[in-house]
Amino acid sequence: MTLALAGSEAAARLDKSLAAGIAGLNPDSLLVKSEFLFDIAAFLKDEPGLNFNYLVHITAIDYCDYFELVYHLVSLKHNHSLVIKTRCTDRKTPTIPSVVSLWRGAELQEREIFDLMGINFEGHPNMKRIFLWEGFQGHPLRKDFTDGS
Amino acid sequence: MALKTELFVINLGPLHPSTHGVFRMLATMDGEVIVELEPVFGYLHRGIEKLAENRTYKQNIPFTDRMDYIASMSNELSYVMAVEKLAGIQVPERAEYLRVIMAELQRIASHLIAVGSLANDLGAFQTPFLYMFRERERILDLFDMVCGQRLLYNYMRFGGVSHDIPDEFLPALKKLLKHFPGFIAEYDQLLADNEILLARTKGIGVLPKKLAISSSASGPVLRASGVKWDIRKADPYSVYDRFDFDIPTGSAGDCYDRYRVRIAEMYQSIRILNQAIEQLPSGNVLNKVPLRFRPPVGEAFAHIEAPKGELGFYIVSDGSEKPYRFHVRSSILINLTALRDMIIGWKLADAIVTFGSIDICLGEVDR
Amino acid sequence: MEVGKGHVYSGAELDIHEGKMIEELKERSRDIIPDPDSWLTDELRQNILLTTVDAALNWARRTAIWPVISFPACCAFEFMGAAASRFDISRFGMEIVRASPRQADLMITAGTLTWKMAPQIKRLYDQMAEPKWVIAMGACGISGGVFKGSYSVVPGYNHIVPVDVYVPGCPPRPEALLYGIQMLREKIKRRKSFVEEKK
Amino acid sequence: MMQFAPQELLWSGNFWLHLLLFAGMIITFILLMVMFFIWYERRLIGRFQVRLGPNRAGPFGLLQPVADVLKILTKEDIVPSKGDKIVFWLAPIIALAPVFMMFAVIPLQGNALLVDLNIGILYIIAVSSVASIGIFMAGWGSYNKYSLIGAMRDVAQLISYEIPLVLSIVGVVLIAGSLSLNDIVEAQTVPFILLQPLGFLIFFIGSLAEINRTPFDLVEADSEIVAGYNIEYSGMKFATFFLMEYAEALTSSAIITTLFLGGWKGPFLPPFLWFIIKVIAVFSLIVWVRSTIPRFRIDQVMAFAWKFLLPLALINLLLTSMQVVFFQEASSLVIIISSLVIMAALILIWSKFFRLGGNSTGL
Repeated sequence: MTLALAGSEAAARLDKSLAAGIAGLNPDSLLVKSEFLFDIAAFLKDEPGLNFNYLVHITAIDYCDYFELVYHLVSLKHNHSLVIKTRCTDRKTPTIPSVVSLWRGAELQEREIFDLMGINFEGHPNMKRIFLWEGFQGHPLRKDFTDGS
Repeated sequence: MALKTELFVINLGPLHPSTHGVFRMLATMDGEVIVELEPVFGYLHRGIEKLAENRTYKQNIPFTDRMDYIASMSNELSYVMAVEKLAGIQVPERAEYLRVIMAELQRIASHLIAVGSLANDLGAFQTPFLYMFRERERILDLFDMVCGQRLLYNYMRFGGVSHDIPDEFLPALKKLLKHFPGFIAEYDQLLADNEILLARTKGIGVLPKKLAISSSASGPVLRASGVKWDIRKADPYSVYDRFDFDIPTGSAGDCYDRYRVRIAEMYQSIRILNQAIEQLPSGNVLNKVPLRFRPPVGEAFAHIEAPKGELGFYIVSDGSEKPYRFHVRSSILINLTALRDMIIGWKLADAIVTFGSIDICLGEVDR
Repeated sequence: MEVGKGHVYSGAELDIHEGKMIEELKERSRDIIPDPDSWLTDELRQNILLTTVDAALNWARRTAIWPVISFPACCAFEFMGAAASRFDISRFGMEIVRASPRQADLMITAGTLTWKMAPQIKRLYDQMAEPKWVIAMGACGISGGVFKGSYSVVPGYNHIVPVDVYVPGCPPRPEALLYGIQMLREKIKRRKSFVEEKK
Repeated sequence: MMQFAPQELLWSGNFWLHLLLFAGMIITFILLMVMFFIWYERRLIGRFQVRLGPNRAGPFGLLQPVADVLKILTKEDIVPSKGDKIVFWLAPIIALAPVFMMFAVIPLQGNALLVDLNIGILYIIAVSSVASIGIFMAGWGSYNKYSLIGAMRDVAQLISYEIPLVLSIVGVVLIAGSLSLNDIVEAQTVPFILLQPLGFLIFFIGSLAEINRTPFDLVEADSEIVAGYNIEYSGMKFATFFLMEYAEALTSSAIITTLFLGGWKGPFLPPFLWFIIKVIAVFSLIVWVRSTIPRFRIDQVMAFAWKFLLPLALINLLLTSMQVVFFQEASSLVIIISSLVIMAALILIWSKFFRLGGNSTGL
């Protein structure tokens, strides 16, 4: 059985310098500040005791006030999992650091989020629409999206 | 004297005989060799995730069918598991077994198509493909018996399955299982003893272990690269922990290993099915769920080992009848992440084979 | 092919071009193209010689229908099911599925059509040589089916290409497709290519 | 040079009438056989693929090819606006004509129908390569990348496979002692397939490559380059290519029959019938290969010709010349057994050392 780490459990094992990046602890997830996201992700990946080498998926949710990004991580070695979340309040040009350099698997998923949710990922090698065509108005998964026709 | 040659751009797809649907590969070629490749998605993007936000939970089951339409049962299973996790619904034991039976039958059916169409991509004039289809029809007959549909079943429900299996089902399934290993062995002999097939698949489209993990590959693609990771074992769901089966893995991560892993997985599925039939308890198959079903506020992620990889559903509920967010962890889209690395530097013909060996279904890639 | 004049397009250029094409087509195809069946009730005068020639031609055309590959989604597997051993459309001489639209007669539009795909389908149809037919297979092909109302789905193939026969179902069983093909053959049977004059 | 067979020359002295009559007969024969082949291949492949094949048009679906041809001929003819029009128009004709021309020297019964060239084989080798020019023209004139790739592949393939093909014929010529096809048939008291098993194998594989059949159908590889060289062709021009493909298969079967299977020779039945039966048998073999074997990759095709077929063809030639020079008196039974053993040994040795290999990236 994959052991799901609680937010507090993961936070306790984080490096001290990264403690400032924690924004909240949930029983099933760890909420981090978006500017610390990359550093914390890198730490989670490289720390031998945690070794989250496998990114299950990324998704984004539009809560109208803010966007929430959800990262599901798994360690194939230790068979435990962790959910980290981060938030982005800017609706006009939401920007989140990209984790492609850590996990290649994020490449297409970040493009998908950019396409459907309109969140820009800083440092992504090929940030452009994936499913919809160039010139499509709006981002469909946002709650305020209305179809032109 | 060096000849001056020119690169040219060629569009493989979106309607190409071997893109398995509508997928485009924008290939820059130097003669026969592909030097740059850009996969283009979205030709089947129907906006399922958005549409699902405007339908009730139950209405979304048919949508999941239409994602990976080769393996509908697996999609349904993953979705109903996510919602059950969200709402804390219990599933009767008999229903769990039926779900496992359906999911494993679906895995065989899906692998049959994967292997058959790989042979088609290799240029075998449809013969292996049609043999596979003949066997798949037998499995479709069983599904037809259970739910009256051949392709998109709409069989699973929150709290069980829509109805019990008819009396003729088990004898028919047993008959199929008896005959099936022989068929796979014969088929495998036809293909794997063929020198041309070996030459065309061995060492082609290699996905190294490190890249496979880093690019979040899953399913047979990951296992062919030598990673022993199967959700059924690593994070057992339903009643998979009661069955005895192995996880076949490859070592080289090439097209041939992916083919081998799929063939071996079919044998394992047959093993699971045999055990499931033996253990199948009697009883109720559907727990009552209120008609106007409203799960509590929260979120849930459930994942299963679908035929093509790890398929997950991430559902966010705001307490209403409709999901607030309906996200699919598409196994195939993520498996395609490393496509470019696997193809660049190889010839056009290899690109087609590599692409075919990943086993994709555009319904789930684009959603 | 001219060597030396080639320009290797970048991905971004192609994307922008594609986007323009899609928007244009979307603008143009708000209305449904009427089904090409008005001629079925037309009274055309033919003399006996022309009728005989027509009969022979129509026999050939309906006996040798070669489908083109245009299988976007789910229904493709029911088409393959129809093409495979059990239902076997090869009995009707239809097993030659041409990948090149130039040589095909029938487009079986098996699956949901999205706006991104629509220009390609339109192009495919335009590339087919006359006489050509279209079977809209499945609910998505007829009206968009369960996906009607989505931001990216074309509500029915008849916005893009004229459709001869509709086969309902989601997906239609192979038997239904075979019935649709029989209907198409009936339609071809009544086609009049040579006419003396219109009444 | 040209010798007309006396029993064929019905109107002594009237050269042109003879030519016209027999040319017409040959063309009719080819067209009828092609129609039959189209039906036969589809039915036979149907059997291989556990299905029925066309059976609705006429008895046993025999009228299916008639319908096909009628339909293709009356379809719209599309010429790509950017294509090279003249080349595009000429290509089908140039591809088809040599296939018909080859039949001029093939003895269908007793003697060659049209002319009995004493250099018949040389003529066939020369003419057969012309069809590739037609294919290349089609690929070039279509203004399509897929068709250009297909055309390039065809030329590469032709150049490679011509050499083992010719070398394997030389073995036959050595034993028969003549270049005339008629004499070769006459010389076959024992069919040459038994005396020249290795030569037959090389020639058969080479022929498959020449006529672009599986596993060498890279020219029109469906799953890779859509339809290859004929992708832009429709209507009557496509019908010509369609006809050409089957006519090539027919011609190849006829040449194999003539060179290795004893041509029209056979007991009881009339010679003409024997010829057709043997041709159909060879064609069945081609269809069998087509329906069971996957396709090579282009570099593997080349490697197969240069590293596998060519050395074997050379060894075969050496052995045959030794046999002709030193063991002329040996009984045919000894020769048959020894050549079968030699073939088996050679192929075993070669397949041990020669691997098609999959890890050449070309970069």
